[in-house]
Amino acid sequence: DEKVTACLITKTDTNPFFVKMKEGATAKAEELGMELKSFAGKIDGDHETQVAAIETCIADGAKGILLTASDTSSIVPAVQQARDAGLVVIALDTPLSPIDAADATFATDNFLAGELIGQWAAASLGEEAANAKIAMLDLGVSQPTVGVLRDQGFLQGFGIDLGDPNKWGDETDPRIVGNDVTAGNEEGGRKAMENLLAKDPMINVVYTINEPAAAGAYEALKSIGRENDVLIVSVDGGCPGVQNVKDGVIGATSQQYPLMMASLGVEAIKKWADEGVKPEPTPGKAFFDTGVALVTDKPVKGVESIDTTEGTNLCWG
Amino acid sequence: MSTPQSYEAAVAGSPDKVAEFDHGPQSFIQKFQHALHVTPSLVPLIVLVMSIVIFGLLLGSKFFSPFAMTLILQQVGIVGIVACAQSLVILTAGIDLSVGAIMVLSSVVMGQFTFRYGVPPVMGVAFGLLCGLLCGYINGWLVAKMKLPPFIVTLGMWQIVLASNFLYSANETIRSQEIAEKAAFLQFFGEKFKVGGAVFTYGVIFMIALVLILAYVLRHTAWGRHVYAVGDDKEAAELSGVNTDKVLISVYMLSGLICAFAGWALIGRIGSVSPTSGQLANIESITAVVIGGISLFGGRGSVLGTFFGALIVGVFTLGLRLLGADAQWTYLLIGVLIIAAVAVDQWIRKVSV
Amino acid sequence: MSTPQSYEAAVAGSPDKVAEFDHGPQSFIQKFQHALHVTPSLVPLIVLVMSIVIFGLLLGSKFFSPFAMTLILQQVGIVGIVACAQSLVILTAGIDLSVGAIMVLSSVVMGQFTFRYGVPPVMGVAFGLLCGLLCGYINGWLVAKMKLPPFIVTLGMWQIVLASNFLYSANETIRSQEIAEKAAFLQFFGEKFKVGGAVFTYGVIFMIALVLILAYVLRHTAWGRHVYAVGDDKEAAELSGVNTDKVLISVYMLSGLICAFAGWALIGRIGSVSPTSGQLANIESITAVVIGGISLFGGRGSVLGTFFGALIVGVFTLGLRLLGADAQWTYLLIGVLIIAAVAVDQWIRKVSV
Amino acid sequence: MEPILRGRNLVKRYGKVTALDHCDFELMPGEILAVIGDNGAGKSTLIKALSGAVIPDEGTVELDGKPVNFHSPIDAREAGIETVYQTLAMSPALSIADNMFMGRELRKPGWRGQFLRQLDRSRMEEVAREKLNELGLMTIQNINQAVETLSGGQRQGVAVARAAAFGSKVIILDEPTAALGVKESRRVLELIQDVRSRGIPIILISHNMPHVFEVADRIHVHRLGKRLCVIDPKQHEMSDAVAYMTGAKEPDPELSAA
Amino acid sequence: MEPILRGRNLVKRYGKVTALDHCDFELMPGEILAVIGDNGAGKSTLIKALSGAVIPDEGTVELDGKPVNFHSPIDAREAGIETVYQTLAMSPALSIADNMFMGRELRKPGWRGQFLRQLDRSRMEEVAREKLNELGLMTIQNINQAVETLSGGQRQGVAVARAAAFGSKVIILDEPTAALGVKESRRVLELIQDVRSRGIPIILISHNMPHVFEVADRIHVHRLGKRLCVIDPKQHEMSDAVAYMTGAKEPDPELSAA
Ligand SMILES: Nc1ncnc2c1ncn2[C@@H]1O[C@H](COP(=O)(O)OP(=O)(O)OP(=O)(O)O)[C@@H](O)[C@H]1O
Ligand SMILES: Nc1ncnc2c1ncn2[C@@H]1O[C@H](COP(=O)(O)OP(=O)(O)OP(=O)(O)O)[C@@H](O)[C@H]1O
Ligand SMILES: O[C@@H]1[C@H](O)[C@H](O)CO[C@H]1O
Ligand SMILES: [Mg+2]
Ligand SMILES: [Mg+2]
Repeated sequence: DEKVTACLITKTDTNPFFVKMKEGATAKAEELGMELKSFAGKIDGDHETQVAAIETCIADGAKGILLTASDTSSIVPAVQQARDAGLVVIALDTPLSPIDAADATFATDNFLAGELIGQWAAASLGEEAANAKIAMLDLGVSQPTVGVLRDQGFLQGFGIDLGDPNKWGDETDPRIVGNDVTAGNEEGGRKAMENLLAKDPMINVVYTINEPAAAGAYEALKSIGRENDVLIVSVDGGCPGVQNVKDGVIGATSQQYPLMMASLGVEAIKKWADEGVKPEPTPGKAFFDTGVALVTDKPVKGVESIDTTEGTNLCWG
Repeated sequence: MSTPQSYEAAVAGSPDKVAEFDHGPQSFIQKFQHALHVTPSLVPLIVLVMSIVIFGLLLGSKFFSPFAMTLILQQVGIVGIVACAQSLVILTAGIDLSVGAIMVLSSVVMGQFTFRYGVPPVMGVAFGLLCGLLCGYINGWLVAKMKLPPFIVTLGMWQIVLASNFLYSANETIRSQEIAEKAAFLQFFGEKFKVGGAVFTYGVIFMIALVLILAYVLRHTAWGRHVYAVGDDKEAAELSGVNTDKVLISVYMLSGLICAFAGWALIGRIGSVSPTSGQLANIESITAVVIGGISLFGGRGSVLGTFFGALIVGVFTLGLRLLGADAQWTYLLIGVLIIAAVAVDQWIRKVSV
Repeated sequence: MSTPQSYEAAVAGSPDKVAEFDHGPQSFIQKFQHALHVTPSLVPLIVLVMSIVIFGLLLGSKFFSPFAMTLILQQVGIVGIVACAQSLVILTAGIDLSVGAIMVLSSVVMGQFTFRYGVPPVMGVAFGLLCGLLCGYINGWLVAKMKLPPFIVTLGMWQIVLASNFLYSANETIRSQEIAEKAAFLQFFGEKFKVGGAVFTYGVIFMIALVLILAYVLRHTAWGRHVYAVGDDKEAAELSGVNTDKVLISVYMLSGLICAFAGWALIGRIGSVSPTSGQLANIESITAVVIGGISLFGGRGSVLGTFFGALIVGVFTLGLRLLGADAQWTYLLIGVLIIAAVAVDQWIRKVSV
Repeated sequence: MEPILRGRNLVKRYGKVTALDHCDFELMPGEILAVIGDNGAGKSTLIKALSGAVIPDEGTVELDGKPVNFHSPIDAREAGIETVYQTLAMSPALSIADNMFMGRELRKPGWRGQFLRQLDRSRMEEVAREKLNELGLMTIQNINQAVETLSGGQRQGVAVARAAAFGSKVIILDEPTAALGVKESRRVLELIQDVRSRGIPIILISHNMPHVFEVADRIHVHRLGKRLCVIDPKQHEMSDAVAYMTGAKEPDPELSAA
Repeated sequence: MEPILRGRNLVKRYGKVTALDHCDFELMPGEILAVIGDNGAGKSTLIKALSGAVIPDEGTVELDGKPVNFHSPIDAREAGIETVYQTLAMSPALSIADNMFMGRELRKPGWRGQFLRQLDRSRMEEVAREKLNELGLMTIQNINQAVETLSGGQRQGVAVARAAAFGSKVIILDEPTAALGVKESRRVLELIQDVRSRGIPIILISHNMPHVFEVADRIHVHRLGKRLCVIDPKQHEMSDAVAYMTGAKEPDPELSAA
């Protein structure tokens, strides 16, 4: 009884988001009687390990690969190699560039995720949005694409003119106090927030790349007693993140659904192995949109959202 | 017994003075160089004061305020503590690449023991400290007893401890709010108090106390002298009666323990317990040590220097950010700073006293 | 002129033989230990063969196939090339923490010169190689002329070069498709050819050729002997007529050049030019060197050992993954492997020949 | 009379080299015993085995007739055996006082010493200066000077002074004058005689025959890893000693039994 | 007769220490010139200044009457000056042959040497063995043995043999017998006389007065960083030399002028 083998390749295996993704894939694979092998880079941006992982999956005789690419265009030749070898390759969370380099993509629209929190923040401030002082807490100096998409989405949603939409930090709007990098963790979030507060202590809107960075930023604000008069927005919607929305740490977060991405992906590989059929994208889009929802307990007009109770039910589902 | 050979008797009547040479006129530069030579932590102190003054002039009260100054202290708090551990190891002519990993694993143990196994927070902290001590012991044992190079031992342990950290924690973060509610003791080092505009945390106080205690111990106790002796020339220390194995193991254990304290302080600083923290602690702590003037060859330098070194990096980072330089330029300048610091150090070392 | 002192004349008639001691019976272990002692690359070779055999038995043809074997070669290609550069530097008792940064910057220069400034791809590659050479020269100059410790110099250069890389490239990736279309020469090292089930790339061929050439040069040319002499005892080499500054600068320049070639091979391997690649090249290259049995104190070991070291890591990584081990368990085991490799090495060194 | 320090049947192998080959050794109370032999004969290894710096593969060491098991130089020092090794064993960056008291530092009296474990620097400096002066060995201006700033001769002097100051049972000197000039060598020889006059026995390794014959009470001739014979410098010529140690002449059988 | 090697007014400072203090120096063709002096007098610094290992702060060096500017030991070697430094200067992990030819390796004849720059190992080993045998200095079994596996005396022998084999103009030996036993020292002295008989002048630094008086043609007495006087061993007693160098006696003014 040759079990169907599927591979899951994530950016890292230390970010809770990918841990969830792996959980979802493992559960689904077990349910369908498949074997799942998971791989990950050592750090975010560790592209070479992902290439090696694809090769390993080919050598292993896997039927398909689920991939969240660290470098969306560099990975394409390796993906092509896998497809040539008869594997189905499905991009999760992060679309490849070009998007059709993968057989299918199950992802959140990261720009949209950013846009939602931007719109929410602007609407929450109302008139005051014109005088906002915004801190942008980004991922890392290498400006990875997810980070850029969320950052630029947020600014667009907030109503700020973008410079080059492929990079952050080139906007001229005086409402932006500054950009700093967080490495996507609490430590970096706190330090970056402190740096920007030293630059301008009157910051009242904080965009964060993800919820750990948001938690760190909150600690920095708390230490100067401003935790209650600053809006923090973030992306991910992980269970701890939604809890933080409930606790008032984060004002709103855009929730994505990694577990869903993973289980849909595993199913698709099974289908490919059994019937030779590839999945179809969401009508009208180039990818299968697993959806994004704004989670907040302070809904605003004009921006659709769910509350934290629902968010908790769905968190990373 | 025969008598001395005749020609040797001619020595009698030779002057008893040690040879003294004509020094020639000494320039101010030479005298200054000499002063720096005898007090190694003076260089980083001067650089620190100068950089504070320069950024103060450029940025005014935004930078030169009790708030900003104490903010720098808070920002270098964790690195400062870890750099103390690193200093000890480097003084013995070693290097510890596992400091960051030990710090994180210890903080994760504190959190998980408290929340997963439900032990009282104080006990959780105790287990975390024990974990750091144990990691340090393994490092020390491999270095002292197996005689393996510290670079390799701690390179291996780095990977082992970090992987254990991820495996054990299952990458789960314990949230700040939860800790505050159920185990505030874990966040002890994050508590703050104000003195005018200055904001201090217990973590900062701990770092300063640690620096002072280590400076005292290294200078004024036999163990401290032995640490220097081992770093200076291990074999010589051994032959002249120092139990070098014991000294080395105790240094690595103390280093592990200090890293565990850094892990505790980390919980205070970021509020939560997060297994992905501390990835840059190695490089940052070595940078502080090097800028602080401790020789990588061991046996020379002081922990005060390390403290100043950590502050210099903190001042540059905040100062440059306030001036509007972006993160990449800051990294570039810190790179230049590292090389420049050691070049200056080398120049000072040239003096023979 | 006087005659020798009377008692010294008694030397006449003393046997001319060098003292020889009774060796006692030699066990097989001792003989084996001795063989390993005289051929340092034998240990990693044995470990390599054994690990291939064990994984082959466990995994069968999935692992023990021309395809999988050549896949390992491809996977260790970049690290293998960089580890050659690292070996050279470590043989001189240095260390190069900037290899990864130089590799990436060089590949970015190749890409940007071709696409941003529109020079022909061949010239783009030439500028990239020149860039690596220049970075290496700066390292070498600081180490040789300014007499700064290599660890610090390359720690600083690492940050400087990496920051320059991000600043210069503006974090832009040049896409594979674009390169294939307009400047396929940049991807030269990625081209493949098959021999039966085995798949080779020019990058792999380059790595193997580089290893063989370096092994020849280090063993059979004067420059190679001088590299060992400098690592063994720099001052002694200097006094016995080696131009140590020139040797050091040439080693760091060659290291930079090899890293630039690695950058070119990197474009071949990943297809695109990506400024975020290669962040782990430092640690991975040092790991290969260490497992390959080159002493971090310089002057001992061979570049063949490094090659085997890189392959061992490749075999373990692929083997463990095919066995279904989790990535973190792999890292943990590599950590253990590093320590074990050096412990074995230390045991072998104990033998006095 | 019983030997104060005795080695029986000592063996030490380094890989293929047998540095000590079933070697016996005896030091009598109050004597200066010279150990002579070719380069590589195993003299340094012998005294390392006696002083705990090397653990012999076979054989036993006895102090005052009782077997001892030194695992490190520290054990030997605690038993009152002080050694000046051929390589001197000093920490270059530390001061003269630090080096003299390395491993036996004095602590401040009272709570500062007991609880804070604070070193009594001024006392250590005082004692160090006293010892150096007492031995009339040298004129060192600053007792806090780092050892690396001393000349080779001065360093040798500090090492010898340290041993002389702390050795209560036995003092071992391994080629203490090898790098020294005429004047400096004489001082060390005077010091050796001075120490002996305090009743402390000394083992002196040296290649300088005139010096050996000048100060030694007995001479242990070492050859090919073992004791070849013991001779009395008053009854033998230097040329005999040289002929024995280089293998040019065989000693009388009764000498070897001695 | 013109001096073959001459130093004028040489000055070298190390921080506060003036190791060479306006020192003059002269070596005549074909002679053995001994340099004696207390520890720290500046003897090693003097010969380092002459052999390019140290660049003097002031003063000039002349070879065959022509001023030379050595920037490194390599320059001096190319001019035919070979030096055995006090610290021996060998690469422990490399073989005897490698060490002997360090910096002047022989390449294979033909294209392999010219294009592949391949070393001629067998030729180098042959020459090395020949040189060692020719000098009758030692019985080394394996010319490919690493230097670290040799005894101190053997190492010293290789260093001296290297200098003797390649020195065409001047050979400088800094305390070549300091760590050697009686037998080994004699061999080195014989070698020195052997080299001189080939017409090559030698500078010998030594603290061993009997050896100095045995082989030297002239003796340069060094004190406090400068040449105090030059004496003829046939016209002076050892005790004079010792008294001068230690400062117990002032030399006659005419000696100092020599
Ligand atoms: N640590 C060591 N490792 C290997 N061999 C050693 C070691 N120490 C000594 N030997 C060898 O043991 C032998 C005896 O050495 P030892 O140093 O005892 O000689 P010695 O009589 O003191 O000579 P010298 O007069 O040159 O000091 C020599 O052949 C030496 O090479
Ligand atoms: N590299 C150096 N740095 C600082 N001082 C030095 C250095 N080399 C020599 N000196 C100092 O210069 C002086 C002369 O030293 P030198 O080695 O020339 O003496 P020497 O006559 O050869 O002595 P010895 O007989 O002990 O070998 C000494 O005081 C010494 O400490
Ligand atoms: O792309 C991923 C996910 O979207 C998640 O937010 C974790 O960080 C990013 O790297
Ligand atoms: Mg000896
Ligand atoms: Mg000298």
